[in-house]
Amino acid sequence: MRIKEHPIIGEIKKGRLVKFTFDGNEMEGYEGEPIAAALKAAGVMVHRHTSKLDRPRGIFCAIGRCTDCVMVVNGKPNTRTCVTALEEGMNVQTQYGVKAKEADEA
Amino acid sequence: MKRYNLAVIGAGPAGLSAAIEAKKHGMEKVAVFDENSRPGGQLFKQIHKFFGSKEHKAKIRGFKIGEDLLAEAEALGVDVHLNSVVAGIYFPMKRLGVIENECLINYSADNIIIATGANENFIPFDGWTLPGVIGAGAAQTMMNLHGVQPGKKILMVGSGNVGLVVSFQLLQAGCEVAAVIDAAPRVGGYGVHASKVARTGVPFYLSHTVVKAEGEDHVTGAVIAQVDSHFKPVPGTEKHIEVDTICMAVGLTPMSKLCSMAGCKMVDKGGAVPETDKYGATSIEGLYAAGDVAGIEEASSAMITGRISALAACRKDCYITDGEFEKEYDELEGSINKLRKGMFSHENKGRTDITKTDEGIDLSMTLLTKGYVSDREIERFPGVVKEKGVHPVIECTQNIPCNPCQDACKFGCISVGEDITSLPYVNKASRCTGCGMCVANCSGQAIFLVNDDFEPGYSTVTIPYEFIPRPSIGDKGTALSRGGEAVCEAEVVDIKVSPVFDHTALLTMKVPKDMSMKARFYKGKEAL
Amino acid sequence: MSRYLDRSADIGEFIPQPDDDLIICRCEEITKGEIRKAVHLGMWTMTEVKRLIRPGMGLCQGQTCSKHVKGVIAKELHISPAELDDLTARPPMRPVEMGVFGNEVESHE
Amino acid sequence: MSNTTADVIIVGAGIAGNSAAYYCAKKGLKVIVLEEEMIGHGGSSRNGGGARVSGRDAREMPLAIYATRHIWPNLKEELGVDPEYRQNGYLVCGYNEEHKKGIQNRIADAAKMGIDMYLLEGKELKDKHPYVSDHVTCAGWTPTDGVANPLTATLGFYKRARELGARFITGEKVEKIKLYKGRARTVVTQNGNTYEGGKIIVAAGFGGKEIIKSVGLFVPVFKRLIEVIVTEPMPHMFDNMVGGMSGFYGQQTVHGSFVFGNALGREQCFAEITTPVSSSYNPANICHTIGVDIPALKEAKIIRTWSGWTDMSVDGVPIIGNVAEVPDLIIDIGCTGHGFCPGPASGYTLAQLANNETPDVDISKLAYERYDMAKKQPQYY
Repeated sequence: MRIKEHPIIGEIKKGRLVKFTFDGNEMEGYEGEPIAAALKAAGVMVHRHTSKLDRPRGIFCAIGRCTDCVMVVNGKPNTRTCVTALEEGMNVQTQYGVKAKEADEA
Repeated sequence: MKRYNLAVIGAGPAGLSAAIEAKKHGMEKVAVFDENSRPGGQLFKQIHKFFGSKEHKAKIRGFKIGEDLLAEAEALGVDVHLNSVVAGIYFPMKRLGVIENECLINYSADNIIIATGANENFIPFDGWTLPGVIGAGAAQTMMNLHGVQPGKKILMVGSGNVGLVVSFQLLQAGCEVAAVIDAAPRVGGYGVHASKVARTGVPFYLSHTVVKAEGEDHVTGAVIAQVDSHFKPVPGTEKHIEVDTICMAVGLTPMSKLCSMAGCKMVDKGGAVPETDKYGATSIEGLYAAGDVAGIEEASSAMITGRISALAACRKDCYITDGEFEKEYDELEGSINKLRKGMFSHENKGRTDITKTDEGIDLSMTLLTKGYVSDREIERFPGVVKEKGVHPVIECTQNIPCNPCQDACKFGCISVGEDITSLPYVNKASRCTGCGMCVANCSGQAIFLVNDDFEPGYSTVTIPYEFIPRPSIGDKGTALSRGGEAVCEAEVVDIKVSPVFDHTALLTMKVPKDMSMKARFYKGKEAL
Repeated sequence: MSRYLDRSADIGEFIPQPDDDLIICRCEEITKGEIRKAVHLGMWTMTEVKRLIRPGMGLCQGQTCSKHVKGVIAKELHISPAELDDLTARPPMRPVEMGVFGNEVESHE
Repeated sequence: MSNTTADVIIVGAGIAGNSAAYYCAKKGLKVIVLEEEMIGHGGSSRNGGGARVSGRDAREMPLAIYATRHIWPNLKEELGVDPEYRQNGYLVCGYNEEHKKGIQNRIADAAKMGIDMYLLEGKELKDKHPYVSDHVTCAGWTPTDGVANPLTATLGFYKRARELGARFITGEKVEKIKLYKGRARTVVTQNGNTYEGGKIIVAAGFGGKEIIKSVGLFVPVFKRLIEVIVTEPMPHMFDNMVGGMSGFYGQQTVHGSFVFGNALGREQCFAEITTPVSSSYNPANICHTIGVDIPALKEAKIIRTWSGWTDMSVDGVPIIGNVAEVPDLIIDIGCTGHGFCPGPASGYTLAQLANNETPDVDISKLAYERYDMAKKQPQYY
């Protein structure tokens, strides 16, 4: 959930509200914020399923180090969503192993 | 190839301070590289007021310090490269391979200061890979930089300063903190940080560890258990806690990869750090390490070590004379030594046998095991006095390097003394005007104003309040004890907000007279 | 030169432990038990364990797990973690696209 | 025998040393392996993992052929460690007439040894290898070549040899060999220890040069830095090894990562550096070159670059075998950056020599004595 007003920081500066898709569903987020922040605000927890054990993963370090939060963004796998800025019209997909789910598997 | 007199890696407190210092001492071409889009390093997530004294920028909030440093660096003409990943450091060529603007750009430098800070530690446990298990740094990043709550209900693992500060920040962001746990038998961070969390009602479980994160797709709960003296969970002590997020604050490790990549001689200090002399010079000439990368401390000392390394580089390349260097170094050394004293100093790290303050007063054991000082224990500390009329009650019970309270009171009611780790004491409190500057300026939120002569049968207690919504005068709620238990009804009789208080509101509540030394937090009708 | 290690020295038998299934390396999903077994196969350095079964070889290059891997190996060898050398630090510090890395340009004054 | 005495002392725990230890142990010989660094520290673990026969000098082809026919295919079962050997072919890309000529020469060399290699061009090339760019106009294709994982292969031999009783000591730098009545017998280490063996095998990469010098032999080898990039795991693109006449070589591993190296030509100037460091040039160059030939790889993210030494011999092929001048000394040096694939066959052969057997593989052309100026073998210079 987004923090509307903060006792110390006050209003948190954000870019303009833009639309993007997550696994085909339209979502909204602020331009320039990390993709992970937009997803978190929308309640998305699972960013990917691992290659070997098919386990869910999400945000862990949030600063681009652990690489747990990677997803397929605009077709590119292993994109660190916690440090990749959201852009209008982005296609964000849950990553399964090193790929997004094919349309016929979905 | 572009060559800098000084290239600094990392635009955090150490890096920015280093660049500023180098510029001030005549280096012409100075650059700072940082992988983030926003400089300042961890400072921008630090929304609390800093400790130390005036020279350490005490009572100023971390992000403000970051903004000031950046403005100064830019005004001096430091070349700040943002979104620039130093991908590699190449010796003996003294070259940086930097990824910026979708290119690999090589820069060389006469001197390099590595100020890359630290990485968070984590502890593995059953289910620690589930979404919802995060680092404390991640929580800070999400809420303080991006304005998104990391979760609704959070278990904090770790009671060091990071765990305590982040717990409080979570509360400020409107999240619920279910508990703070630590495998150690004692709270690791400053007691004042613990107290401000405990008084809101957050329970502390020391000698406890998290044994399992529950949930299928994401965290739906946690199981904690008591540990024995070998930190092994004791069977049968498991406790289920309903949370959606488990936040780990279990220490930091220097992010020293670039140092070892460059070929510095490394030593193990709870993680590999480059071997340095007292100026931060590594085994490679012209290569320095400053801030947490050279050994974990905190932002205030990082700023000083950054400056020292820059000065050393300036001396090496003859921007300043040996004499000038010695003079400035002595001053900085004096300044950093003030921070490195007290029971939380490096040499005391991990000690569990300290039982008395430097003044010889028995430490509060309740504070160390539950996060707050008990009503009985608080009486023995020098800041706690009973006076006529309004007066400060300083619940600062450990030797931490901090003295803004001393400067805050224009009327000389509060003294810390030369040694900034000494406990503050109240003198001539009769001169207290109730202005509240001490309450607002105390970085530990440990000062309260008590007036036992408010009206017959009632006292007032003024507390620092950094939450929203702010209650209004006339609101009625509950007063909580230091341990976060409801003790009596309370009525808000004053709420003061002022730019000089810097976002700390002073909330004055009316409580029954016998509660004035018990009531330490106000809880409105709607929960926090 | 590396530290003298006689790989025939007796480190005892591999004894299964209840938390052997615990994931240590998150990127490559390597468990504590797998690391312990590798030590008993003769992998007595961080690098050998990494090369045989991959902890620290994933996307984050050991930034999250190194400390734990080291701890597990040290315990199995009955030595202090400080006696084990860290993995060699190599560029790049963060994953970088080949297209970007190959796009080398000269910096100018 | 004391615990510092063995039938065979092997200096160097790379792929040749480890496999030699394994084959010796299998023959029932008592073996001690001494290694300055850790297991597989040198070139054996630092290469592209190509298991190819094509494109080699005819003198070393027998070893490579023996390895790919008789050793690599069975290693997984034999060692109990998967060396990830896959015999899925090797594509070498070219984009001009000179490259095409080079490929045709390789095809001719291969044919002489009974190895099938073809020239691919135009539509056939694009159909079979759609990942190469239009820039690539011709390619050599050797279906029997393959790839393996240098890390697990090298460690696998160690693991198995150790299980069979070979004693490995790491952090034990051999400084010299001492003679006993004119025969190689003892090695002395920097730590001051001595080890005695009926045979001494020196398979220590460039480091072997100094050791061999201690008994008055000079091998004409120098060291060269190689650098390789490793990417994140990516969706499957190809199973075969891919190289370019422009100099790069590499594979997509079973884990999905791409591993690529390249020869840039300035590697030798780094020889004065004591520890191999990654340069700021080479990985960039590798990426650039590969981006031209395989454009889809531009999006693959590099997670690691690494570097290491290779021991180059002046005539480009290794020096392997007994040394006539110093009985009981067996050397394996100068593998010149392509010793990984034949490595196990070298080890197999070294073990046969150590056991006084006649080797199955013809290594006569790799002898140290070929550098004897009196012999004059101009075709090799």
